[in-house]
Amino acid sequence: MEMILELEIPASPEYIAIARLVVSSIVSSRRNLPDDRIDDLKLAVSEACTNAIEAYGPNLAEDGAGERVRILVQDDDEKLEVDVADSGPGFDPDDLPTHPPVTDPERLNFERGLGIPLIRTLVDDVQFVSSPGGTSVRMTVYGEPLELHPPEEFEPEGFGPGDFGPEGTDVEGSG
Amino acid sequence: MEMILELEIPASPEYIAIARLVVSSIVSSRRNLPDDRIDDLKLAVSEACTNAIEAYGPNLAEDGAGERVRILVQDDDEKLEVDVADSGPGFDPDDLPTHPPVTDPERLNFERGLGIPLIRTLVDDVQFVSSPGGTSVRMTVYGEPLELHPPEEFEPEGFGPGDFGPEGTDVEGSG
Amino acid sequence: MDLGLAVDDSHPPYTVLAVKGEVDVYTAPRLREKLVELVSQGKHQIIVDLEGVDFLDSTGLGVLVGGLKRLRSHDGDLGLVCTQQRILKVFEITGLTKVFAIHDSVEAAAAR
Amino acid sequence: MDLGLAVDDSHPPYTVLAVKGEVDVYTAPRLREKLVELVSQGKHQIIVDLEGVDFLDSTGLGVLVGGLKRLRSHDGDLGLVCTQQRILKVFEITGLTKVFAIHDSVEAAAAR
Ligand SMILES: Nc1ncnc2c1ncn2[C@@H]1O[C@H](COP(=O)(O)OP(=O)(O)O)[C@@H](O)[C@H]1O
Ligand SMILES: Nc1ncnc2c1ncn2[C@@H]1O[C@H](COP(=O)(O)OP(=O)(O)O)[C@@H](O)[C@H]1O
Repeated sequence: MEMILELEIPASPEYIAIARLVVSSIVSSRRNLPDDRIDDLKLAVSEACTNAIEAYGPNLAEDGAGERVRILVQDDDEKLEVDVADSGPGFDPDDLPTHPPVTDPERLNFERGLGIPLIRTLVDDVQFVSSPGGTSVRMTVYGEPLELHPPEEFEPEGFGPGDFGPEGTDVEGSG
Repeated sequence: MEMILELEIPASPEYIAIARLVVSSIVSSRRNLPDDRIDDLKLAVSEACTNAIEAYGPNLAEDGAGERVRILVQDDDEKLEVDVADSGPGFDPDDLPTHPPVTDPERLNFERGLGIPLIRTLVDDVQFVSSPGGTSVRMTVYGEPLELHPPEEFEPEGFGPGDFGPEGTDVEGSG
Repeated sequence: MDLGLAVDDSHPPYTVLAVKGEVDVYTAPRLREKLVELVSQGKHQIIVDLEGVDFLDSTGLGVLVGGLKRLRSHDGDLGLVCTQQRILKVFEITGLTKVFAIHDSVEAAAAR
Repeated sequence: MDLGLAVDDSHPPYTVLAVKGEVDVYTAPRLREKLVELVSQGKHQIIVDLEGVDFLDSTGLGVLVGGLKRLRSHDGDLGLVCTQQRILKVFEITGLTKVFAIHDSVEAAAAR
């Protein structure tokens, strides 16, 4: 798998919009995915970032300066993976409370606990790697890489006559 | 100076648009800068990224997989700093060729060499730290931090009655 | 990145709260504050218009659930206006389409 | 992130190339290719319309300088259309406003 991009942000709510922006723009430029799949991934990443930030606890505003969330994007020929990692206390993803059914009036008492179910539904595959040292949420979407233009060459040779020589050649320069 | 954000991208032209996007969106959400100053910084960052990528040389397409450009954004009360770093061969920023004046017909032979003059004009301060191990271009813009909403609290306590208790209090919840 | 929150009282007995922008953990507290404020002003029939919302996550859902609960406790209600597929999808996945009345337009929501 | 490049021959003897999007080191090669192609088709009076350009960096400037040089060597010319302040600024800082004829509209550029 090829590492595409790494983004590190402070564990603070105001930065999640940037994480979404980065992920959706990298994905739309790299993968041949329909818009709604990109929206799905964007939401899943946002949920994972929210949990990562909340993992640092309620005192964040005071002492959260050094606490960070790291977003890693990788891909290969068949899939793209986004990994959201924090250094919070960790949790057991297999031992989460469940909600009453939506038809139960009690359902209204639960404003939270929707993030992980959403992630599980929105991406093709998700893996939670969690320990007391931190959590990593690895989300995978399958789909083809975008047919990129053949790698463009540029000319790092600096000052030169350029590609518009008088010969009228219509191929790219010497780069 | 507080570290805001770090972005690491492959040394390849297709990722510069993301670097621009990240820098302009973080700056517009953090600093009280007019749009044209943000555009200036965006262009300066783009030029620095272009140089960083080109520093890895013309064989990039073949063996550039591990070559990276790192963009670091920091700020404090009076300024914001963007640092663009590569591990290329380095250069001497005080020994760059100069162009003939624009009125000289010879000027048309120079398609390159505009990046660093642009950077110098567009940002308030720029420092090139370059050695055979790599180059770091540190660009500074002065200006006030944006008046942020007071840090919002959120409630990481999970499943709970929420803030909409029957008492009708209009302050934020228990977070 | 700020949340737009516009209150419109021109459909009595309903108060329409039009939300604009991205609702996430950063902006959702402002939505909650606004709902709490409306309820404390005695506005118990609220229509939240989500047509201007570009993004809504589980934090936003939680605020809407909390708002609905609070209004019900005052014998009121919270209806939604939403036709955008990507926003509707979040309600569908979480089963909340069964909890909220979701309408195609403010007019439809106010014609109940 | 793709560059839009639309050729319009409805202003003879000028060929108008309308550029849309961001011109940087990634996309500039496509602009250069297109200019080279037009010149090789014998189109030596070119107007590059930059009104749809959101971003232009020194790589884009270099391609335009190269194009102008090439056209001059064929006794042709390359004029620009640009009214956007943020794009004009790049030409001003680099002194290239003295090198290029910059017009307010395609019509003005074609009326020379
Ligand atoms: N990265 C994480 N670190 C620690 N705990 C987590 C993490 N992600 C999720 N959790 C735990 O799992 C619970 C359920 O998460 P989620 O379904 O997203 O709902 P919510 O965050 O609204 O409670 C959280 O309340 C938290 O206790
Ligand atoms: N990060 C860098 N690493 C190595 N060399 C650099 C770097 N940045 C600039 N240079 C050198 O400085 C020269 C001038 O840069 P610039 O003014 O941006 O023009 P251009 O990149 O178009 O040549 C480059 O051609 C290159 O030789």
